[in-house]
Amino acid sequence: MTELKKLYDAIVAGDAKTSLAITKEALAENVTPGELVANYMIPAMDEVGKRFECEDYFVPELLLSGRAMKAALGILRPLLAASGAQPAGRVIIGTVKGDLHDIGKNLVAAMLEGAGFEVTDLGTDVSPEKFVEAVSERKANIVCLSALLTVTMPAMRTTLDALRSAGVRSDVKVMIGGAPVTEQYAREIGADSYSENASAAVATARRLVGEAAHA
Amino acid sequence: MTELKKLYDAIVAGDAKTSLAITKEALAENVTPGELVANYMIPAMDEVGKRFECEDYFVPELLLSGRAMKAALGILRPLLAASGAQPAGRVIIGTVKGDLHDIGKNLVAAMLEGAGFEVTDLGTDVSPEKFVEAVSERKANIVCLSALLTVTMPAMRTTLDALRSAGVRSDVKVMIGGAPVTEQYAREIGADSYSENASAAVATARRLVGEAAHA
Amino acid sequence: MLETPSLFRYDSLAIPDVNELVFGKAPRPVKCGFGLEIGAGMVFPEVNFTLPPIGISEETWPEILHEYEEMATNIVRRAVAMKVPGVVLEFELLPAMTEKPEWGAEVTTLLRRHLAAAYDQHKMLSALRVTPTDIRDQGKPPLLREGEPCDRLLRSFELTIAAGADIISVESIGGKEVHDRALMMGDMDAIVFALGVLCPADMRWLWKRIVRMCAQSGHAVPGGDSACGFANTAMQLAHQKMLPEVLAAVVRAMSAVRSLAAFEEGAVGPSKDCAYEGPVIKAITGTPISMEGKSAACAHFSPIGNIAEAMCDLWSNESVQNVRLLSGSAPEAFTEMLAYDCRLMNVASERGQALALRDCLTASDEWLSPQAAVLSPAATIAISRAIVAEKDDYRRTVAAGHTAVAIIRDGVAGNGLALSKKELQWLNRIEAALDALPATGDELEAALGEEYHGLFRPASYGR
Amino acid sequence: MLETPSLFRYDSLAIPDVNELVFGKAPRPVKCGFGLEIGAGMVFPEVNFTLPPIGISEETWPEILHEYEEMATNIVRRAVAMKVPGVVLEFELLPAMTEKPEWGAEVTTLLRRHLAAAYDQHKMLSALRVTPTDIRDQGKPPLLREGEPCDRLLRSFELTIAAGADIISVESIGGKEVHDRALMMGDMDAIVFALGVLCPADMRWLWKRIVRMCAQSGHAVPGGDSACGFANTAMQLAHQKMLPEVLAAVVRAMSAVRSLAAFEEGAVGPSKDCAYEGPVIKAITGTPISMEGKSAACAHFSPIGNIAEAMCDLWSNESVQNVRLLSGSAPEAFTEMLAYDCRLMNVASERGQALALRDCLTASDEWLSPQAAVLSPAATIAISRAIVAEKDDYRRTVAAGHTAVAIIRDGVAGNGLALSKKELQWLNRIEAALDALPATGDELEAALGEEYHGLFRPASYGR
Ligand code: B12
Ligand code: B12
Ligand code: SF4
Ligand code: SF4
Ligand SMILES: [Zn+2]
Ligand SMILES: [Zn+2]
Ligand SMILES: [Zn+2]
Repeated sequence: MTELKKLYDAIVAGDAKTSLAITKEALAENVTPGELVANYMIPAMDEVGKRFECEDYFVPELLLSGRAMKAALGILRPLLAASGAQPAGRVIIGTVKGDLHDIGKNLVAAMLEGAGFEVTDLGTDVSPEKFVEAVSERKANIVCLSALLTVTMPAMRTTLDALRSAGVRSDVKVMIGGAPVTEQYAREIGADSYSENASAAVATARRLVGEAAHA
Repeated sequence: MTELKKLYDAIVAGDAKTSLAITKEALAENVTPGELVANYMIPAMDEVGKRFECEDYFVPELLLSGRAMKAALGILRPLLAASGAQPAGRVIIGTVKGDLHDIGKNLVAAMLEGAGFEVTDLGTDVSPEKFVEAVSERKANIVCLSALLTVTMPAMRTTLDALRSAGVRSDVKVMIGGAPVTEQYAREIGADSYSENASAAVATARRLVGEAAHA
Repeated sequence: MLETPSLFRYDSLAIPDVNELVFGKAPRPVKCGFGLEIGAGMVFPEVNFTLPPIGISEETWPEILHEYEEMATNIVRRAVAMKVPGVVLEFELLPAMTEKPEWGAEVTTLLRRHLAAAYDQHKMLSALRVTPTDIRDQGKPPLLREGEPCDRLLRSFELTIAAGADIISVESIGGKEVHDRALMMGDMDAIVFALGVLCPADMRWLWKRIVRMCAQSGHAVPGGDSACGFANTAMQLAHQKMLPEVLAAVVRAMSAVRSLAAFEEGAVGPSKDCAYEGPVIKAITGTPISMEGKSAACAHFSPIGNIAEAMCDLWSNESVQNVRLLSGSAPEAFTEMLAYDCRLMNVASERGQALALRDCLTASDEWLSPQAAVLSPAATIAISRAIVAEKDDYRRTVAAGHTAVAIIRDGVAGNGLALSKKELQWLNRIEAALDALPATGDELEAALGEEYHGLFRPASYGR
Repeated sequence: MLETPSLFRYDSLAIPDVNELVFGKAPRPVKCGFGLEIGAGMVFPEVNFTLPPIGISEETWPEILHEYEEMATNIVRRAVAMKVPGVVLEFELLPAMTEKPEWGAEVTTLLRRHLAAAYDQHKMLSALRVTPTDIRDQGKPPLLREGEPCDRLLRSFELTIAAGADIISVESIGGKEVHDRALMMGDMDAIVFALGVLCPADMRWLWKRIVRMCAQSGHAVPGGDSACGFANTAMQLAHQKMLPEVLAAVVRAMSAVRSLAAFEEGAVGPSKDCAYEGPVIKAITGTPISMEGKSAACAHFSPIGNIAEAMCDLWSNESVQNVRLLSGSAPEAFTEMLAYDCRLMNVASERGQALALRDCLTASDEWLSPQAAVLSPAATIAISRAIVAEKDDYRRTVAAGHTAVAIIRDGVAGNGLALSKKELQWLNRIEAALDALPATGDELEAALGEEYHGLFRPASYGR
């Protein structure tokens, strides 16, 4: 047991080596992957998220923890998949057509991964067609659109239109964000939600997956 | 003939007494009311408008000219009506419900009168119903709505709705204005036009009457 | 109901020395709100904010509260981040919120809650100014001392004070029904009658009541009134080239008399931001004043952006809608801008450079517009002296007008103030009209053009 | 294509005396546009403006031109009304306008037409700065010296110069592909590699070309580049509490080296508004600089609102969308605000108070944030000296970083600069990383974490 608490600590401290080592040891001792994820890794990332919220951690610490988590997940994922466990949700994320800003989008992606989502990052300057394609390919639950330029915000609408024309709009929840984007704009173009920042995006993503499950 | 040029001068100078006196003399000399209006009074007010545009006149000069014009018109109007002449158009104007600003609206009204429109000013804080009523009563061609508060701008929309419900919307052109109002807002709520200031309002009113005539 | 005229009248200046007339410092500082002391050496931002386009109704009310929540959150966050030594928030009620005084009170409670939290969590000193809308101008002619609108206005003061307003202001409109017409006609007689006779009568009546309500509350202070509907209307009209600038400048100076009346009835400041007559109030009464200038370019343009800052104790942005800019919300952005301006003034004071900065602020606008010329510290002292030398409001108003004309003439003669031919003609016309005025307000009333008599009810002014 | 390294390197300061480092005055003023001379004693507003939310396409293009017409009309009208002694308009192309260089040129022509008319009708002195978007960062890793985006960027310079641009700038992005990742990981090694090795290599390549194009035109001047994508990104991230402020401060100081490269290749200023490394450029090269601070709160918040003004020659609002405020359009409102700030500075200069005002501006921010601390005139001189004492860009960058750390430590020790425990830990960590750096950029490259090597193409940097 003390061993496993160290997994939690390693992730919080952003120590990928230790997190990987302990995960291996634990598996060798027959601890189930599910237990590791549910009882140590997710709580660790929640703690990291909390420290970030309280301004005790900056992004570098956050990303290092994400890496420590990912390192461990790397060996757990195949086992989890074999046992039929599901990720928290499947997310497609990208910065819309014409826009190359990606720092914010990358943070959102990292936080979602930290929270156990399976994230496919399409990068920047992503055309509506590419989003449509990825949704079908990845069987995504959520599509996240980022835009930092007011002149590329309209591409969010175009992307929603493309999802509609392709007949996949009802398969996914759409969340949008980026500095110029507002709650009201989300409503206006018929997106399912808006989040102001990366931590809020995680909470919202969880809610959206829940809603989709009950829909 | 020299006499009549003095009518023009009196109006430009804002001298109501002289303008009235010369009008009376001219009528006694059998000059037709139509000639007085078309050849001296309207050109005089156009000159006043021009001086105002060039910042050579301020509002007080403008209003005094308007008074001089009105004084003359006072005796001409019954004669014109008897001869079947029409005003440039019939305008209903008012500040919308909830809004008490009226300086701008008053100016627009004054300029429209100066340009030969028959103006009914409903005042401030005018409910949609009152506008509807006045349109029917006065057989107006144009309704002018003024709003200075962003929180009363929505009352412009409500007023348009009321005109529609009452079935009189297609009988009139609607022009809106006031500091927070924009061209785009006019389009959004389905008004026929927007003008930035009082002189522009006159030009627009003339255009709207023309359009209505050809519609 | 006729009232006994109030007895107290200033007959000297609280700040007779032009070099004592400077931002941040007032002989009679005001303590209010959460530990704030205004006029005691520092200048604080006064942040103003308002709704974006939205109708006000039962239906939209929840959304409106949400807007105010958002604005308060953003403003307070920025003020804390900027480490301001103190801040005032002004809540100017919209007409519908005075029509239904409970609404105004609800928003007051909401805003006060944010300031209380910031005080608890960050020790941020602050105060909340609440300004009900003077809705008495609904009738034609308006009924000022009785009737439904008057009752609601008074009730709005009561309820917002009870809800936690720290400073009470109003932009009262008594006299405006005459002044509006007079201004548009450029009719000096009627302008003086409105500003010198009608306005002070209504001010004294109204402020007696506001002062009493504040005193009874034990916490609210009566801040002061603004000649906004008079002098700022003139300024806006001059800005739009509808009226001569010299007329706006003279109206500004004369309007100080009516605003002073509030202080003679017991107002203690901080005066209202848009009351550019503030410096005169400060010189005469020694109370701290709020001003707005370049920082209020979001609300209106003006030729007095820097000079307005020279003597302020609060520095305001007048009003900005809750719209989104690239950085964040506009109220938050203006909070930051005001905070930087205040930082500069406060550091200048600390370093003994306050007068130097005041004089640069003044000199940078002073002779570029007649409206700026009447706002300098020197002009302020001159106008203030002219006012206190007279005993009644009418004569004070005429004296202020004469002084303004003289200041403008000096500017043209010796300081490079450039006036167009048109403006100079108007200056002559204004002066001639002032010269020709009778000795008393009653005589002026009798001589007034017929068109004005129908505009106001004598009883509304106790006449 | 490898290039011969340019030979010219500054090894001393054009302004060695801190008391000569003040707003409005630069040893090498720049003449450009319609009779404007920048840095010759006066500060002018540099007005920035951009589109409200609207897609850019063939379809919307007429509407977009209409927006620019409207913005130009309003800005020029306000500048004339404010009687500014001169003004610069900056047109920052949006990416689509660089992708299609003809679009950028069309807007350039439009804006230039407005300035020409204002010069003819009102004798208003002015210049037009045009800033194409560096669109070379589309590939992963980006291709900087060839390929379609690079060609279009160069063509955009060409066409906008031909269309009448008076000043050319760009916010170039070479090195950013590494710096972005490094910044987010707080990895000093990779940050220094990006800023000290990659960035200057791209800068020198690009600016050689810009300088040549300007020279050929006979009228355009090469203004300068901005480390916006580096230092301002760090500032924004620190603002959002995502990165420590001390890191942003150190990155700021180090970023001056890459921006200086443009001037060693022939740029003459005025430097770009969002380049807060401007003061260092001014101290070293003597060219006039554009700065933005509180006046840019419409575009981004910052802890350097006043101190940024202390040494500026142009004073900018960074960027504001064409949205409606209560007074009028936002670009018009910000024109007025900038004009008032400039009036104050210019009057202070006239009255011999420039240094006093500069010092108040400085003192008001200096010790409230580490990011402000590295921006004071004294810090500027210290960082500048450290830079010119070194011979190559890598060592200059490290030296600037060390100096920034030292300035911050002094601030904490002796000037009341308050840093949280977390920030102090980061300061130690940054210093340790700087101390541990190898002697040359090549060694650093070799030692770099594997993750960074895949991010950039050595050939893009002539490596
Ligand atoms: C860094 C930056 C750049 C860098 C980009 C580096 C990169 N790899 O991304 C560079 C220098 C390259 C750049 C270029 C340009 N930029 Co830029 N840039 C910025 C800057 C300074 C910071 C943006 C940033 O990274 N912020 C930090 C991150 C963490 O915040 P964020 O992006 O807002 O993301 C957070 C939230 O918004 C949210 N979020 C973001 N995405 C999503 C998505 C979802 C689904 C959700 C739920 C949430 C969410 O969560 C994030 C974390 O909390 C901003 C200024 C600003 N105030 O934002 C300007 C800014 C965005 N840029 C601007 C401009 C104009 C440009 C250029 C056009 C400049 C030019 N003329 O050349 C080019 C355009 C390039 C292009 N084709 O896109 C303007 C945009 C104006 C506008 N709104 O239209 C801004 C606002 C600057 C300004 N004030 O004028 N820029
Ligand atoms: C004068 C004034 C007042 C006076 C009104 C006097 C009167 N009889 O009208 C008083 C002091 C009473 C007043 C009160 C209030 N006001 Co007020 N007021 C102003 C001020 C300073 C000038 C308005 C004005 O008369 N301008 C001069 C005229 C000539 O211009 P204009 O009205 O824009 O009209 C021109 C054009 O717009 C156009 N036009 C106008 N109407 C129409 C109609 C048509 C059909 C057309 C085609 C054209 C057109 O032509 C006109 C001539 O060119 C403005 C500031 C400003 N910048 O506008 C604030 C302003 C309008 N008021 C404001 C506010 C908030 C108020 C109050 C709510 C304040 C309060 N909290 O108590 C109250 C509301 C009262 C009410 N119920 O309506 C805000 C509005 C904010 C907003 N957009 O929501 C403003 C913008 C001030 C500010 N910056 O905050 N106000
Ligand atoms: S100056 Fe502007 S806002 Fe202030 S009160 Fe007057 S109109 Fe109302
Ligand atoms: S500071 Fe802001 S605007 Fe200026 S260039 Fe950077 S992001 Fe672009
Ligand atoms: Zn006011
Ligand atoms: Zn106000
Ligand atoms: Zn920029």
